[in-house]
Amino acid sequence: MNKKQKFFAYPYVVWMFIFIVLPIVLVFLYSITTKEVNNIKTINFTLNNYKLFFDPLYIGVTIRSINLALVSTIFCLVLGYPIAFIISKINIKHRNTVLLLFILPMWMNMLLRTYAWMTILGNNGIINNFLNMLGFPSLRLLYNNSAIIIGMVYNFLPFMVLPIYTALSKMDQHLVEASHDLGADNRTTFLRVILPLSLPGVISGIIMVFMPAVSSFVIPRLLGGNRSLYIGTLIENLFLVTGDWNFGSAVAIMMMLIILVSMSILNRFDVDKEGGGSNLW
Amino acid sequence: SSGNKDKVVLNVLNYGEYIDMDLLDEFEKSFDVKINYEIYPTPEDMYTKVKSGATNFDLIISSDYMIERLINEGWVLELDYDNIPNYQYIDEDFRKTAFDPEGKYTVPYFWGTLGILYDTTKVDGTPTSWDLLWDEGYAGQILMMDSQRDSFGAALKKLGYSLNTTDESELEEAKQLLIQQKPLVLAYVVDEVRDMMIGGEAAVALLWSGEAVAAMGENENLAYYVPEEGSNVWVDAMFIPKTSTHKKEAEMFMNFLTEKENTLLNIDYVWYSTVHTEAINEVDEFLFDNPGFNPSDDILERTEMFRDLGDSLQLYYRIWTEVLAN
Amino acid sequence: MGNKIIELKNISKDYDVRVLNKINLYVNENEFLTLLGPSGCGKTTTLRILGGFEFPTEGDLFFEGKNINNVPPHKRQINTVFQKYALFPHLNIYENIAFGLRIKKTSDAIIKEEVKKMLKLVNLEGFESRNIDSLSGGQQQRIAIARALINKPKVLLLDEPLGALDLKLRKEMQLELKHMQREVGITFVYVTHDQEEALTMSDTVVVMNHGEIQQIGTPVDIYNEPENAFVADFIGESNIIDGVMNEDYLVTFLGRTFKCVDYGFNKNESIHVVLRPEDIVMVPEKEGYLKGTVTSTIFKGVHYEMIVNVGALDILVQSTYQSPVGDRVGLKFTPEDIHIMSKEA
Amino acid sequence: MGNKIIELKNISKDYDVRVLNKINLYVNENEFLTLLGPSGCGKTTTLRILGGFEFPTEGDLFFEGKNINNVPPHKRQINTVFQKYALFPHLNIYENIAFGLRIKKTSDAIIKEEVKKMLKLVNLEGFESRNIDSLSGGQQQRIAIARALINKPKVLLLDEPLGALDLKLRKEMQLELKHMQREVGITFVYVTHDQEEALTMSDTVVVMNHGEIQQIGTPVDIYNEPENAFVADFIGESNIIDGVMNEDYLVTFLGRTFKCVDYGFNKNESIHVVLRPEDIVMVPEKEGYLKGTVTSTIFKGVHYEMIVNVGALDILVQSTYQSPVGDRVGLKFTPEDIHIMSKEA
Amino acid sequence: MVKRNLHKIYMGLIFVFLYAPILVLVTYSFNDSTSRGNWGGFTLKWYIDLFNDRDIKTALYYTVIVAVLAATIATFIGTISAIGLYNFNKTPKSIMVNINYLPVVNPDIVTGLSLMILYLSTNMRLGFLSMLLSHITFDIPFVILAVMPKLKSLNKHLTEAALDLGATPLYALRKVVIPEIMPGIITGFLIAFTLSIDDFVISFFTTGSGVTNLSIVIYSMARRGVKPTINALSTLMLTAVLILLFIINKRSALVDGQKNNGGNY
Ligand SMILES: Nc1ncnc2c1ncn2[C@@H]1O[C@H](COP(=O)(O)OP(=O)(O)OP(=O)(O)O)[C@@H](O)[C@H]1O
Ligand SMILES: Nc1ncnc2c1ncn2[C@@H]1O[C@H](COP(=O)(O)OP(=O)(O)OP(=O)(O)O)[C@@H](O)[C@H]1O
Ligand SMILES: [Mg+2]
Ligand SMILES: [Mg+2]
Repeated sequence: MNKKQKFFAYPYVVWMFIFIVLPIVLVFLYSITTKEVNNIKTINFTLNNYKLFFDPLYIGVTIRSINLALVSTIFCLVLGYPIAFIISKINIKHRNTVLLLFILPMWMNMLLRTYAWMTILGNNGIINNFLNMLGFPSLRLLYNNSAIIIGMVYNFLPFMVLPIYTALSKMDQHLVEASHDLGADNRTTFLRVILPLSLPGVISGIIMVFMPAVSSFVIPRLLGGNRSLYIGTLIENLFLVTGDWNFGSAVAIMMMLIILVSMSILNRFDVDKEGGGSNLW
Repeated sequence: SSGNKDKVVLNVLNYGEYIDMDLLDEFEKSFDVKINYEIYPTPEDMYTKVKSGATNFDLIISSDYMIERLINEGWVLELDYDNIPNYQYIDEDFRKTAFDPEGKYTVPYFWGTLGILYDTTKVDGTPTSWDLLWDEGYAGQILMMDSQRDSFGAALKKLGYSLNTTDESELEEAKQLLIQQKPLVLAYVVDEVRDMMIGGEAAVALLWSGEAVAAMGENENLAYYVPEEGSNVWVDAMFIPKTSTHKKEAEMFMNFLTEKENTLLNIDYVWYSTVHTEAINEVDEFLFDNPGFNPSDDILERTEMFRDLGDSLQLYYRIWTEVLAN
Repeated sequence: MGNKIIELKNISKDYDVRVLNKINLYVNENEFLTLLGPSGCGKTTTLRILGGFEFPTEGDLFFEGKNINNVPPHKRQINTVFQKYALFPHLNIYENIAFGLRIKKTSDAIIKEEVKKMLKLVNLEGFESRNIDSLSGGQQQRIAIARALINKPKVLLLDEPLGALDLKLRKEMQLELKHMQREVGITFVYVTHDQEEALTMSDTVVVMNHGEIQQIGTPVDIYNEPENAFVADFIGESNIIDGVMNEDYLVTFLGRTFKCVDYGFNKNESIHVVLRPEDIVMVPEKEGYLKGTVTSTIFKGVHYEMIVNVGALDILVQSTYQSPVGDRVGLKFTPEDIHIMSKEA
Repeated sequence: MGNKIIELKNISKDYDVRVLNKINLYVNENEFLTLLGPSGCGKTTTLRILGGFEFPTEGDLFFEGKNINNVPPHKRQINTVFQKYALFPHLNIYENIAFGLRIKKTSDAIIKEEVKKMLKLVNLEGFESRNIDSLSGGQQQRIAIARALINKPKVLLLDEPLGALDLKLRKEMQLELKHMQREVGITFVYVTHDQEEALTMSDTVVVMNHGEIQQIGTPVDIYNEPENAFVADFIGESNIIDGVMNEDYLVTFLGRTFKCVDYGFNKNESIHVVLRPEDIVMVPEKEGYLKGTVTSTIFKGVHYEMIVNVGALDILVQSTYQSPVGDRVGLKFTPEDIHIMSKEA
Repeated sequence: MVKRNLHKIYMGLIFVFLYAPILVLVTYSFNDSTSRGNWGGFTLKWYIDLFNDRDIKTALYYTVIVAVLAATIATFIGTISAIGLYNFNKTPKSIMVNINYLPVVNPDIVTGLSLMILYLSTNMRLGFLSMLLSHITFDIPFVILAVMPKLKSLNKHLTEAALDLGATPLYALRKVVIPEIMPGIITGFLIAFTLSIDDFVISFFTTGSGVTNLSIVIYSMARRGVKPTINALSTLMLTAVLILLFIINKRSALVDGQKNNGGNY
C-alpha cells in the first residue's frame, strides 16, 4: 500500500487528541485534585482519591464487578462461539441476513429491552405464569445475579459473536482440510487449528464483552434490583448523585487501568501480534 | 412550524412525563413564543446540567432540596409576582416553604408525600407504621427505593429522628437498620415500583404518593398510607435560573400553568397532589377521596420537608454506599 | 507393486457442470501414479475425492477393497500435499511438520528427530523456528511435503507439489521424492501438468482431459503408443498429420506413400500420423522425403527447435544443428518413426 | 533492438538481510530479457523495483534515460503480471481486464472489443462474466496477462506468468508471448526459474543467484559459455568435474589428460570442467575414455537419462538408447565438448 | 444430519432468547393499560397517541438524524483513518490503535461528562452539533476496529496491480481497496449506527437547546413509568427495519442475478 496514505489518518490523529486524549486528561486531572479543576488558581493536588479507592469497601465493589463481568464474558463465549461457528457455515447467500437478524434487537432501546426482561422474569412474569400453568411453583428469577447475567449476556452477546464470526469466516478452508488430512478428527481440528486461528476474534470478543459488562450500571440496577453495588453504579452515583467528580474520576481511571491491563495480557495470546486488539470484526 | 427568527425562545427543563405536552403547544400558540423543552431523569441530573451552563434555561421545574441548593448558591432569580396573577390560587401552606421561606423565588407546581403502598390481598390488617417495611413476614416482597434520602428518611423516622439529621450516631443507627432490612428487600428500585405493585410482584413498597395514586387507579387492591411516625412531604416548584434571558416570558408561562383549567389538565396527566386551591375542588371523586392525592391535615402535620444538607450530604452518600455494598 | 490399494469405479462429479465423468482407475500398492492433463481437466478434483474432501456425485471409491465413500478424511490413511500449501499460519515450521505426530501423541524426542529428518529431506535444515510467512513459495511447498510425509501414510496425494520450484531444485526433488517413495514403500498419487515430470517419475501415467481419462499406461506406452491425438499432442510435442492407411504397413500422407510398421486398420481408413520432432532428420533438400522452408528456429539449449513449412503444414523438427530461417531443407524419417492412430480412439 | 529503455545502476536492496547486491543491468528497447535463477535469489524483488513497488536501498533506476527512483507505479509506463495473479476478486473477468482502459476512460465499445481480443489471445473466450474464484490457477494467470497487455505498456514485467500452466499451454503461450512482444514492440522483462523457458524466449538472459548477477548474455552464450560453475550447473544439467589445466589446450581430470579447445589459463591452474550430458556418447566399455557402471536410467520421452558411476563421480548421460542398470559402459566426448571454467569467475 | 439439526435447534433457541423481549415489547404496545404489569386488552390507542406526542416525535427525529449522520461521517472518517493508520510504522501505529481504543474502554458516563467539560471549556453551545460530534467521536473507533482487520487480510498486491495498471492511488483506493474492505465498512457502519441509536448517557450530557433523543426521553419517563407509546414506536421501527431488510435482500438477489446473466454488455 502507498506510504502517502499515511496522511489519511492525520486529521483523525488531531481529532483523537481533542476528543479522546484531552477529555481523559481532564478526567485524570479531576482524579488527582480536590474539587473543581476549572479554576487554575484554586487547584490542589492530592492522591487521596486513589487512597480512598483502596478502601476495602471499594475494593470489594471492584472485585465483585470483575467477577460478575468475567462470568458474563464466559457465558457469552460459551454461547457465542458456536453461534459464530454455525453462522460461518451458513450458505453465503443467507449469512448476512442471519447476521443482521442477530444485530437487529440491538436497535431497540436497551432500557426497553431490559424492562421486557423484567416482564419475562418477574414473580408474576411470563415464565412464572407458564410454570404455574403447568402446576409448578414460581421461581425467583428476577433481582439476583443470574438475572444480571442473563441481561448482560443478552445485551453483549453480539459483541462476542461478531468478531469470532469474522475470524472464522476469513479462515482458509484448506487449512481445515489439511488438518483432517493429517489425521485430526473434528475435535482435534477444532482445538488445534480452528480455535487457534480464531483466537484473535475470541480475544476481541472477550474484550468487547468484558468492558461494557464491568462498567454497566443499568443492568445491575434493573435486573439486579440494585441489591449490591457494582463499579459502574458507583461511578454513576459519584458523578451524578454525589457530585464527587474527583473520586469518581479516580474510580474511572482505575477501571480504565484494570481494563487496559487485562487487554494487554489477553493480547499476548493474539497470534497476529498487532497489539491494541486491532482484530475486532 | 414557523421559521420566524425573532420569536422568543423559552428554554424549559422539567422531569420527563411531568406535564401535559398539549399545554406547551397551546402556550406557544397563544403567546407566540417557541418553547425548547428538555427533560431530565433525576434532580441530580438537573443540577449537573444546569450548573454546566450548557443551555441558558429560562424556567426549571424541580424538587425542594435541589431548588434550595441552587437558591443558596445564588443561581435563582427573584420572581416578579405581578406577572403571575394566578399565584393567588396557590395554597397559602405552600407559598412559604422551607426552601423558599420568604416566597420570593418559586411558584409551587405539585406536591406529595412519601409513604407505603401495600397490597391488601397480601398484607393483613391495616398497618400504620414504618415497621411494615421491616416485617420479616414479607421477606422478599418488600420494595425499597434506590434513593438515599428517601430510604434513610424511612429509617430515620422509624427511629424517631429528623429526616435532615446530620448527627453521625443517628445516621449510624439508621444505617444498621437498613442493613438489617436488606435480606428482606426484593429490590432497590425507583422507576418500576408502580408497575410492580400493579402487577402484584411485591407486597409492600416505599413510594411517593403520586405514584401510589396512579397504581391504585390501576389496581384496586392497593392501599397507601403515610406512617404515623412521620414522613417526608415534598414540593416541586417552578423557578427561573440566573441564566434566563426571557424572564418575563418565563413568568407568563408560570402564570399560564397556574390557571385553573390548565392545572386540571395537568392533574389529569400527572396525578400528583395539587397546590391549586380552586382546582382541588374540581378533580374527580377517586382523587379527592384518595389519601395519597388529598391527604388529611393531620398527616401533613407529621411530615417534614427535605432540606439541602450542604456538605453533610457526603455523609449520607458514604453510608448509603455502605448499605448497598454490604 | 502389489494389490490394488485404491480403486475408483465410475466416479463422476458435478458442480454446475460435470467436471469428472465416469472415472475408472485403480492404483496398485507402492505404485507411483501420475494424473496428467491440462489445466482445469479435473486433476485436483480427482485428488480431492481420494482425500475425502469432495464426495463423488456418482460412483464408488475403494481403499484396500473397502468402500470408503463415506469415510472422513482423517480416517483415511491418505495424506495430501495441497496445491496451495495450506500451511498453518499460527504454527512455526517445526510445529507445522510435527502436526501429524502431535495428534498421534508421539513423544517430543521422536518428534524432534523426525522433524529434523524431514527438514533435511526437503533441504531446509535450521528453519525450525521460522515463520510460515517468511518463506518463499518454493520453501512453503517443501514444508508442505515434509508435513505430509512425516505421517508415513499408505498413500500420499501430491497436487503439483513442485510447481513453484525452479527446474534445478524440481529435478532434485523429483529424484528425492521418487527415491523416498521406493524407500518407504508409499503409494504416490501425483498430479502434474508437466509432461516430462510425469514421464520421469511415474510407474503409471493417467492422461486426463475434460474430466475424462484419455489413456492409462506406463510412461513408455504413453509416449510411444499414444491412443489418440490428444495424448500424442499433449505428451511431448508432436506433428499430427491427417493420412490414409492404404493397407497394412502402408500409409499415405502429405501426398506421398510411406512404409510403416502399423497394421490392423481398415483399408483406406482415415488416420492420424504422428511424427515426433526428434525423430525427424534434417537433410539437404533433395534427399528429403518432404521438402520445405525453415520459418523459425529457437535455441533450446540441448537442441534447436525449428519449424519447417512443407506447404500445407508446419512441421516441428529438433536438431542439434541449426538451420537458419529461410533455408530450404529436406526431412527424412524411418518407418519405425511413423506412428499411426485411429481417429476414433 | 534499440536504445536502453531501462537501466539499473548499482541497485541494492536490504530487508533484514541484503537480498539484492549491486545489480547493474540495462534493458534495450524491444528486448526480451529474462531474469533466471533459483527460488529466493531476488528475481521478484528486482521486478518489484522496476515496477515501483519497492524502493532500492541503494542505486539508481533509469527509464528512457530519466531517473525514476521516485516515480510512483501508476506513472510508469510499465505494467506487471504478478506472481500470485492479484486479480480483483470483486470484479468479474471482463471488468478485471477492462480495468486499465476504464481508468483511461476508454469508450465502452472499444473496451468491449479489446477485452474480447485479449480473451481470445489467452484462450478464454466466453469467460467474460465469470467470477475470479471459479477459475483454476492457470486460468487466473492468463487473465492476469490479458489485464496487463490490454494497456499496451512500453515495458511489460512478467513474474513467472506461465508457472501455473501445463507444459503444452505453456509452450503455446511462450510462442504467443514472444510473438506478441515482437508484434507490438513491447519490451519484456521476464522472470522464470525454468531454464528452458528462459533459453526459448529470451534475447538476453540474466542469471542470478543470492541477489547477485552471475552472467548476462544471449541464450547461446549462457548455455555454451557459462562463466562459472553455478551458471553451468543451473543452465541445463551439467557434469561439473574438478580438473587441472596443464597448459593451453590440455586438461587433466578424473586421472586422465584430454585435449581441449580452451586456453589462456595459468599453468596447472585448478579449473572446473563442464561436460553436458547430451554431448557424452555411450560406447562399449573398452572404447570409452571413462569407464563406469549405469546406476540409474530414467525415461524422459525424448531420451533416456542415465547416471554412470565412474568411481569417484556420478556422470549424467543422455541418450536415445537405454542401457540397463548394472551395465558396464564407456563414455566418449570430443575436445569441443569439454568446457573449461576458471574457479574464480 | 443429526448435527445439522442440532445446529438448527441451537440457533432457534438463541433467536428465541434474542427475540423474546422484543416480542414482549411488541405485545405490550397493544396493551390497553399503562402498566407493564397487567394485560388490559387489545388496543391501538398508543399508536394513535404516538402521532400526537410532541416529545417523542422530536426525539425520534433527532435520534434518527444523529444516528444516520454520525454513523455516516464516522464511517467515512474511520475508513480513511484506518487506511492511514494501517500504513503507519509499527510503534506509532500501535500507539494510535491503543488511543483509539480508549473510548471503547471508558465508561460512557466518563466519556459523556468529560466531553461536556471539553465543550464547556471551549465555550461551545451544547445542542445538536455537540451531540453529533460526541456521537461521531465514540463511533469512529468502532469503525476503525471493524475496517482494520479487513485491510490486514487484503492482498497487498491488489493495490499494486491497480497502480500498475495506471490507477492513481486515490482511484485504486476507490475502485479496489474500498470494494475489497466493504464488508468491514458495512459492519463498522452498522455498529456505529446501533451504538448511536441506543446511546443515552453521552447524548444526555452533550446535548442542549431542546435537542433530545429517544433514549433521553425513555430514561426521563422511567420515573413515571414508561408510556406504551414508546413500545408502539419501537414496534413501528422494528417493522420498518424488517421491511427495509426484506427489500435489500430482494434487491441484492436481483443484482446477483444480473451479474450472472449479463456480463456480455
Ligand atoms: N468448487 C467448485 N465449484 C465449481 N467448479 C469447480 C469447483 N472446483 C473446481 N471446479 C471446476 O472444475 C474443473 C476442474 O477443476 P480442477 O481444479 O480439478 O482442475 P485441475 O485439473 O486441477 O486444474 P489446474 O491444473 O489448473 O489445477 C474446472 O473447470 C474448475 O473450474
Ligand atoms: N518483504 C520482505 N521482507 C523480508 N524478506 C523478503 C521480503 N520479500 C522478499 N524477501 C526475501 O528476499 C529474498 C528474495 O526474494 P524474491 O521474492 O525476490 O525471490 P524470487 O527469486 O522471486 O523467488 P521465487 O522464485 O521463489 O519467487 C528471499 O530470501 C525472500 O525471503
Ligand atoms: Mg489443480
Ligand atoms: Mg518470485
